[in-house]
Parts: sequence; C-alpha cells; structure tokens
Amino acid sequence: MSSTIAIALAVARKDLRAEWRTRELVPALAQFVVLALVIANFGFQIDARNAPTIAPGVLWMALVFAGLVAFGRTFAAEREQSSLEAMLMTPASPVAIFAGKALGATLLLVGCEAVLLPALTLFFGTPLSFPIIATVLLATIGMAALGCLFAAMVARVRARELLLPLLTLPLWIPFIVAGGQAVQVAMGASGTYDQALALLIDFDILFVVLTSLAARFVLDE
Amino acid sequence: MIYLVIAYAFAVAVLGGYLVWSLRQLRLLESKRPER
Amino acid sequence: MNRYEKAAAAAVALMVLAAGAIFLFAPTDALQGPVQRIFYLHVSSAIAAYGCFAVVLLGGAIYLRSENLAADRLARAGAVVGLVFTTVCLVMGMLWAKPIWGAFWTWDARLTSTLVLWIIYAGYLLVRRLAEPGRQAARFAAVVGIFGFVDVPVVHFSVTWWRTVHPGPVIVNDALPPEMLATFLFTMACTLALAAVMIAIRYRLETLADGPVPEPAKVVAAVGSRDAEPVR
Amino acid sequence: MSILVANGLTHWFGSQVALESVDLTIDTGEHMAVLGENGAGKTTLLRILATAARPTSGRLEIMGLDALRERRRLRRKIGFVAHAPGLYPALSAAENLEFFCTLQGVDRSRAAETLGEVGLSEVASRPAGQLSRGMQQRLAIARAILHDPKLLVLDEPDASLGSDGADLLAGVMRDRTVILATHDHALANRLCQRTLVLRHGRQVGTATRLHIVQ
Repeated sequence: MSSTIAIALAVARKDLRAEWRTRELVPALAQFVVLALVIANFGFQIDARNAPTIAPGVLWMALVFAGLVAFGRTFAAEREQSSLEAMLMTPASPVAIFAGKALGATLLLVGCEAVLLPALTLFFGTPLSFPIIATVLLATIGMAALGCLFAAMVARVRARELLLPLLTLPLWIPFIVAGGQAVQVAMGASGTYDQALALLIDFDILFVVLTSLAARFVLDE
Repeated sequence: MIYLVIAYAFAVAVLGGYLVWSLRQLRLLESKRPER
Repeated sequence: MNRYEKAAAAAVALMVLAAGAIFLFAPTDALQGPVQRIFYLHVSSAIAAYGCFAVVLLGGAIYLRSENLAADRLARAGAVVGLVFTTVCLVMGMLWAKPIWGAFWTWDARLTSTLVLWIIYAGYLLVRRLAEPGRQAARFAAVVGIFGFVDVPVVHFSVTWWRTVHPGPVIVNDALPPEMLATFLFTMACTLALAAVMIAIRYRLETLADGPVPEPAKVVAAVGSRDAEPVR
Repeated sequence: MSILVANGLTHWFGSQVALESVDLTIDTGEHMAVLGENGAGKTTLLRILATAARPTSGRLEIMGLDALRERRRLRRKIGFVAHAPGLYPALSAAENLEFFCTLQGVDRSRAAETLGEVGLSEVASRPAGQLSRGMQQRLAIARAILHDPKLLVLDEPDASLGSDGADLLAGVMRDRTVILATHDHALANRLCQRTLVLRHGRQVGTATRLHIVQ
C-alpha cells in the first residue's frame, strides 16, 4: 500500500515539476478563464442585482472548459513522448499511476482556480468566501478523477478532442448541479448550502472509487 | 391531439424502421455467409 | 422467413396489440385529454432503454473480467438498441411536454436524464468506432458503459434534488386508474419483448460481422477492415 | 534452462497480420538478434516478448510464468528499450532516472550508478529534452537496467548510438539474456550468438552465429 502512495506522489511531483519548468499549462488556463469572464460580462450585461445568480454559472462554465483542457493536455503529453508506456512497463500499479496523474491534474486546476476565483470577484463584484472555495475544491476532486480517467482513455484514440467532452461532461453534470447550487447559496441566494456540499462529497467518493477501479482497464497495454 | 399523432408516428417510424433495416442487414449478411 | 424474422413478426404483433390497448381500451385522462396516451410508449421505451443498458453493463463487466467475446458482442447489441429506444423516449417526452407545459424542454428530471443517457451511449458507440478495433475498443466501451449506467440515476437524482430548490412544472401523476395501469404494464411487456428481439438480431449481426474467430486462445477478433496502425 | 518459450505467437492489427505463429525458445544468458526489413514484425514481436503488448493469439512463458497473466510481476525482471525513448523532456537526465527508480521500487542511488554505466554522468542535470538523440537513447537504456533485469529487450538501440555504441551495448548485455532487434548484421554478429530473421511477420529461419542468412 505505501508504495502505491509513494508512486502516486512521485507521478504527481513529476507532472508538477514538468509544468513548473515549462509553465505552459497553468498560464494558458488562467488566461483562458479570465477571457471567459470578460466575454460573459458582456454577454450577460452583469449588474449588482443579477451578479449573484449569473456568476456561479460563469464560474462553472469556465472551470469545465479549463478542466477539459488541463486533463486532455496532461495525457496528450504522455502519449506524444510515449512515456505513458514507459511508466506502465514498470511494476508500478496502474491505479497508483492514475492516482498520481489525477492528483497532478487536480493541483494544476487548483492553480487555475486561484486565478479564476479572485478574477470572478473582481469582475462580478460577488463575494469570495471560504464556502465558495471549499465547494470549488471539493468539486474539482471528483471532476479530476473522471476527467483524468477519460483523458487517459481518449489519449490513444482518434478524434480525442471531440470524444473527451462527450464522455466527460455527462459525468460532470452532478458536480455542476450540486456545486452550482452551493456557490449560489454562498453568494446570497436562498437554498441549502450544507445539503449541496454533502452531495458533492458523496459524488466525490462514488466517482473516486469507481475511477480507481476502472483505471487498470483504461491504462492497460 | 396532433402531438399524440406525431409522437406515435415518430415511434413507429424509428422502431419499425430500425427493425426492418436490421432484418434486411441480417438477410444480407446471412446470404454472404451461408455456412452453418 | 428465418427464426429472427419470425420473432420480429411476433414482436410487431404484440406491439399492435399494445397499440390497440393504448388507443381503444385505456380511458382518456380527465386532466390532460388524449395527449396523455403518449405516456404509455414514452415510459415503456425508457424502461426498455434502461434494460438494454443493463445488458451493456452486464456484457461489459463480464468482458472486463474474462475477455469473453460473446459478452462484448452482447454489450454492442444492447448499446445500439438502447440508443434507438432512448431516441424514441426522448422525442415522445418532448412532444408530450409541449401541450402540457407549453414548451418542448423544461429541464424536468426525467427528460434531462434521458438526454444525458442519449449523450453517454452515443459516446459509447463513438468510442467503439474510434478506438483500435478488438481488445482496446471492447475494454474502453465497457468502461464507458459502466460509468454511463451509474451516471444516469445520479443525474436523475441531482436534477430532482435541484428541482426541490428550483420548483418548476411537474406532471401530476398520482396513482393510475386500473385500466391505465393494465394498459401500461401490457405495453411495457410488449416493448421489452421487442427490445429483446432487436438485441437478438443485433447480436447475430455482430457475430456475422466479427467473422471467424482466429484460433486457438480466448481471442478478440479484429472487427472491421480498417488497417489500424498500432497507436503509440 | 530456457528463460523464454513462445509458441504460435500471432498478432493482428485490424484485419492485417503483423506476426504469424512465431515459435521461439531462448536460454538463460543467451543473446538473440532479430533481423528483418521494416514492417517485418520486429517491433511487434519485441513488444510482445517484453510484455508491452498482448498477442492476438499464442502462448508465451517467461521465467516460468505465463507472460499474458503475470505481466506486472515479470516487469520486475524485464528491461525494455522501445523505439521512442519515452522520457520527460522537462526533467533532467538524473530526475528522469530517479523518477523511474521510484516506479521500479529500487533505491534512487541506482540513478547515478546507471548514468555512469551509460556515460551520461556529465549531463546528469541537463533536461532530457536538450540531450542529443544518441544521449536520449543512452538514457533510455539506463532506465531499462535500473532494476537490474534478467531479460533485456532492445528495439534497434543502435539506431543513434554512434561509434562506441557497440561497446556500450556489450557492457549492458553482459550476464543478461538479451533480445536485440537491429538492421546492423555486423552488430548482430558481434553481440549475439543466435539470430532470428523475420519477413512479413513470419519466421524465415533461426541461424547460429556461424552462418547468418543474408
């Protein structure tokens, strides 16, 4: 068991170190989300009254597309360098490698969120509070597990840009519904925050377990 | 009332069409491979 | 007339009987009028679709454990037929929503999860077509099938939960009067029979399309004639 | 004692045969060369023997284990250098090896040791992406011997190794069973006792060193 954790951490560290050295992904994602907010601002004519209801939607939309790019990218790189096969050719368990990749991708996405959330507060004037941050982080975990699993799957398939959203978005819907609701309440709308958060945690557990079980079939030869 | 008609017409078209198509497909493939 | 065509004829006869029950035997709904009769085939096709995707789940799970080729074929058959029934269910649902709620789409939990069901299994068939034929396609499809099967109730639950916070139009479906219930159960049975026949036909088609299985080991034959480069 | 026994190894890509019922027995410590034109099936055969790919049909036993079922256990004892180096360009040569040490479950000190064995000690801290093709190949070879494998599978490693490549390979191959795919008949002759020649996925003959089939 401990070697699995060591391997997962090594894989995540490797990804984060590679990203820190090349600094391609997070700046690109950050730029992407800020642009998304600007476009949304003009698209929706935001004013103080409707900001709390529109901002959550914009937040999740930006997060979903940033996530798709981030997860697709981490596995595309592995495929181009054919380093995924090199990793699989070791006795390391596919689940450990998958967990490492998912952890790495999660942290990259959190890096992007660190730009997205303050920018949202700046542009939309909506509050930035711990409940919002907690919701986004919790949702990121489950979304990353699913995103990574299907990114790993489509990395070796043709027309992968088309396939990744088609397979991943339906599975992200529960996170967007519960996460969207939690953020709206945290921004002042009426409704239940705790219930939404509890839902997010349930979905996280369900899909992290399921993706770990499925990892060895997707990362197989 | 019109929606009822359209709804069932659509259902018959899709289900019936698919059934006929797959039967024709079956007949085609069976004739190409008569062995059994 | 081979046995598949005989079975198909029998299934069609059953469906005609069901149509008779729907239009002649079942009473008209007091509240919604004749348009309520869409309910019978709409819900039956949803159940048939879900039954098909249970077959896909089963086939996929067996394939992942034992690489049994027949299980993979069964999953392929179930997915195609399931998608056909989901399409019928989705369109009928929208055609029913228009007269009652005034709009084709109202993000009602059932309609939404049917749409998600449709998207997932369209993705399932696409993955099967795009992946390297044989073992990779079968394995990836099986994973998508399993996640798809789990995701639909989760989506249904989360949308229903969302509805509790954002109430919207709801179909008033209190307990069905006996004649309606009888008609529905009969229609559902006939629809499931039709689905089963369709799956059997599709399974036979997949078997023929697979062609002779290269001997000797438990082997996944290559499907299709595309010259697939080994994907690095 | 034979370390590897393969019977009827066949592999199909789509409906195209890449490998057709290859039979092979290799004894411990033996060096076998695999020769053949491009597309003759060398890479496919080597990927199967290295447990990197599964054959469509056929049986393969390595070190007494069924290679199709015991792949992860066998990978503790198999080193594989594929066509592509499969390295992380942003990480340095040393970091690449240390990362794979963790995955292999061997002590990180092995990284510096193997770097020395392949003559890359001076460029240990240079990012792998900035190494020459030949150096990357050496790094891939270093990675393949990190866990001191008993069986080494090398797919055209000499492609860009340069003049002293043969000596490097000889050093790495000592005291190990090796399967080496190459175009260079002279190299095969010098380093290997036996040769397997493939043409269009079929085995056209196994020759001992004395009379190599041109």
